[in-house]
Amino acid sequence: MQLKQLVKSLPHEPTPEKIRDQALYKELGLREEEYGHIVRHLGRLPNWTEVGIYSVMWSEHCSYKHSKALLRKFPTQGPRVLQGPGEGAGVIDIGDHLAVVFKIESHNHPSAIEPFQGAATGVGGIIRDVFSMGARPVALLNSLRFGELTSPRVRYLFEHVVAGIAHYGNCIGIPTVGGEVVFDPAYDGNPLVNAMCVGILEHDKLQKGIAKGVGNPVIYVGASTGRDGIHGATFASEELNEASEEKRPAVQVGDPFMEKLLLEACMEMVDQGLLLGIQDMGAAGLTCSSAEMAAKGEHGMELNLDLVPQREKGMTPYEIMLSESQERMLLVVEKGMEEKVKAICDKWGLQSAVIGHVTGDQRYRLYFQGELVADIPVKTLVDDAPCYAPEQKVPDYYRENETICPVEQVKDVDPQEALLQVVSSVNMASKRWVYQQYDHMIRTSTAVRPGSDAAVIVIRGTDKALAMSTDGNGRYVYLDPEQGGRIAVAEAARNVVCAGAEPLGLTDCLNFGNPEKPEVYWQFAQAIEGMSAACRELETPVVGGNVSLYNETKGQAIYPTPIVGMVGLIEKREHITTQAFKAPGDVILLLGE
Amino acid sequence: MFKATIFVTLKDSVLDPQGVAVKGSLHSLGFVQVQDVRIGKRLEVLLDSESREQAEEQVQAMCEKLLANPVIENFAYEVEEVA
Amino acid sequence: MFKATIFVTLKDSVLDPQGVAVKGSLHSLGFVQVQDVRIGKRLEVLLDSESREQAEEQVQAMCEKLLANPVIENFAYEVEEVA
Amino acid sequence: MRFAVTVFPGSNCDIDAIHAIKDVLGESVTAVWHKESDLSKYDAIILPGGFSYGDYLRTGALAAHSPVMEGVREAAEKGKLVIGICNGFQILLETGLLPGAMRKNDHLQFRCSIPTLRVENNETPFTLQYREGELIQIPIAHMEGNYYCDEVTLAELKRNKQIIFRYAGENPNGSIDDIAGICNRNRNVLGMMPHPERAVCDWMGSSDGMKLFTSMLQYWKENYGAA
Ligand SMILES: Nc1ncnc2c1ncn2[C@@H]1O[C@H](COP(=O)(O)OP(=O)(O)O)[C@@H](O)[C@H]1O
Repeated sequence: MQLKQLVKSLPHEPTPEKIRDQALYKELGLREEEYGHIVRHLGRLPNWTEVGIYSVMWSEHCSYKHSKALLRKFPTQGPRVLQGPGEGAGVIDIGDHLAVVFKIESHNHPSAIEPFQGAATGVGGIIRDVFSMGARPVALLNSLRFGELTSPRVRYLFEHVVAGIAHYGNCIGIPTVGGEVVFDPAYDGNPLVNAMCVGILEHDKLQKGIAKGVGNPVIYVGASTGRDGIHGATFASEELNEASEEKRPAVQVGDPFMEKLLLEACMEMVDQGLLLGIQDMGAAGLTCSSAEMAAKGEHGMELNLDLVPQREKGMTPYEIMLSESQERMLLVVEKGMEEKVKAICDKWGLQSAVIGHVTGDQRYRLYFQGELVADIPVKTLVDDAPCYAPEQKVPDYYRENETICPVEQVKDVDPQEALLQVVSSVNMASKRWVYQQYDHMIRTSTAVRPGSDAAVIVIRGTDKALAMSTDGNGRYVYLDPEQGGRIAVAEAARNVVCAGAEPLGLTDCLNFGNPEKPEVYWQFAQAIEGMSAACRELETPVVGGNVSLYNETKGQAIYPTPIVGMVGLIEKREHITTQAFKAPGDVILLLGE
Repeated sequence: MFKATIFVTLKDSVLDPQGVAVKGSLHSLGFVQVQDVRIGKRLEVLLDSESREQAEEQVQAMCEKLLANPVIENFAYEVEEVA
Repeated sequence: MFKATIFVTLKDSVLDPQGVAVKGSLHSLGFVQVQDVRIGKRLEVLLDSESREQAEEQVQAMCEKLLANPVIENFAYEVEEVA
Repeated sequence: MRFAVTVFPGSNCDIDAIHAIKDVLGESVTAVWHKESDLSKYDAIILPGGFSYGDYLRTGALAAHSPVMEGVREAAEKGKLVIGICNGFQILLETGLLPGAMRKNDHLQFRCSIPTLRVENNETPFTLQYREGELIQIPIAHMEGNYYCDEVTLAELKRNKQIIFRYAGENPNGSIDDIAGICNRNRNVLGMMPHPERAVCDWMGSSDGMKLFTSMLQYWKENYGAA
């Protein structure tokens, strides 16, 4: 290497040569050719911190390397779209200088390991995504998949996931107004926990995750950094196996009380117009937020890691950068505004620290104990992430199913018996056991509570209301990914329409198996085709979403399960409709074929 | 009859939001000498086991299966014979 | 530095709903020998006090003021010097 | 009538209480931060629901030591109206302004629903517009609403008619004697687990909570003249 190592390696960490020679980058989930790219980008061998940073930035979770190309197929534009995919959450205009902000995200792997905290921190993360846009979160929804309730492990997961969702949402004071739960053996070893948050934004308060203005301070706000969740982002991109048990300490603990303080403090900063950029430190923590903000702003960033509030002693740069401690935000403000930010944080009892500043040279530099420990061209972390288009193959089961005629098989079934079986199945039964654990009335704006087709939230100060629903049917998608994808979008739209709303747009969470398997990738591609077609037909753009791949246990993939979170607008409260029959003598009409 | 006293504590590396909040309150009550607070559980289980060995075995199993969450918690116990 | 280990337990006269529920779960897991479960707290407080006496006084005061609710709880503690 | 709503870190039903007083009742209301201790400007104080200090240690315990509770104590002594809702009730118990203590729900789950309550005593500033024995629907949402007191205290509560609301149907939390709300001996401090501020418009599911606030207003007008 020509360039002498200006960048320090720490004594107890593997040297750059050792990382190369022993291919240690593979432990962090990087492939050999990806490592090669890194060496080329840097013009030298990366040290341990740098490999760690690249490994999380180029993980599926942060870079969407297996899905980016396909996701471009979604229609994302529309006359009302103020912000499409790419920021913390999508934004759609609803008139009166207001907009609705929403996003859905998965926390499947953490919930499989520690269901209560995994689900709770999933809720916490999606809430941060929404308020980091400058919006006030007003509702939560979720979509859950578990194996069969006859298994004690499944019951444990189910009970603790629901309790974890309840704990976080109830404590922070955002109503959980809807969702769905499905039990099927396909999810036995791999439950799905998708959480959605909806917020309301005044147009001029819209925030972005961006760093600009050379010399502007970068401010850290919220909980201290501990060793929790290190490797979470790469972990979410791997199959669950016996070895995941080993990584158990990586699971992070949520503190909804801290997040409530963070939420209120950020809302005050937004109201006072203090922020230039704001981003949640979620998956891949400080690394992902700071690098993305710098890349988006076409600027560089210098951080002094000694200034990062730390909960544990002796943390290394690698650990500080990759920690997934919850309830933290990264801010960029105009120079001179530091005191105002601090005053708000002090009021709410939050810690805050200026940990660095924006630079003009598009490099990402980290200092630790006075030494330079990373120096990376910032764009290579974000824009140059690898992009794969894996092979696709039509699965055998799909071919076989084409020759079966299911109608024949059900011909002899007694309809009365079938009806009884259907209504008494766990999947059809009332989900009150679940939603009575969620505070669905707090904020006193819930006009339609769980139990109807879609939930409805009224918007104070207007006559308007929002309807929202999460839907998906993995079995349909498994049987026919393209049709199943259409059905998911259509079902969500129907639910929203049945509440009296016009569908505005949707957010999606694509839960699939290992994309490197051609059959899985075919399902993935087909489902996206189907969803896109339905979105175009219904004029409901996709304004944000999340991809969760590698949902497999011992090589067995879940049903391909795209979940759709749809939001619709009700112009007048008198248009709100509910599912229940209202009075004897009313006429029942059947619409459609 | 045997009485087991079981202590379930958060692993050191795991965040204890409750402890942090209680520390804050103790400070504002004037107990500024408090450096750290960690909060765990203390369970008392009364067992009708045949022998101390059996009781200990059962307590170990209960802790592993239900009483402690091995992902984030450690446990310890003492067993004594009672009337 | 002193470390206080504080135990906060429900008074005997107060029914412990958590204990009852845990007992039920233990039974259904097959631990039928379990006669009774009571759940309390174990707090570890690290104090930068001048002396053991001072530390003990402070811990006593904390328990009375905040850490235990005298309507339903009792408390006990041990203080030891640590490095 | 001048209302104050206390705000602790972690309070989250404060905006709902403010909304009910300002937009539905049409009275003046101020949010008071937990660090203020002078509440002399107000006629009635609402301690709202939520998770003050995350409900850590014991629900309401950490908030009970806030400076604002000095002001609440003073107001209560002066005969002003104090109402603690849900977490507010728990805080009143922890400060000793009301007797007893709160435990986790007997089923150990958070419970959000709209139970039926029976108004047990309508001779209080908070209930004078209800009929005695009236059945009303007021939402609950809590993890720890399992009210407890010893037998002596319970006998006293009964003797003094301090039990104001009981759950009329299923008891959703295991509280002793189906208690949903109690007041102090002077009848000017009320604590209740159900949320009257969530039942002030029909579209919310019930408007039965409204009479609690209009009762307060009527009481204040009758006893202290102008509103
Ligand atoms: N996980 C959940 N969280 C919140 N509400 C839920 C959940 N699961 C189901 N519900 C609520 O229960 C009701 C019925 O759900 P579901 O059986 O999935 O209905 P549908 O088939 O009409 O979508 C809906 O109102 C839904 O919002």
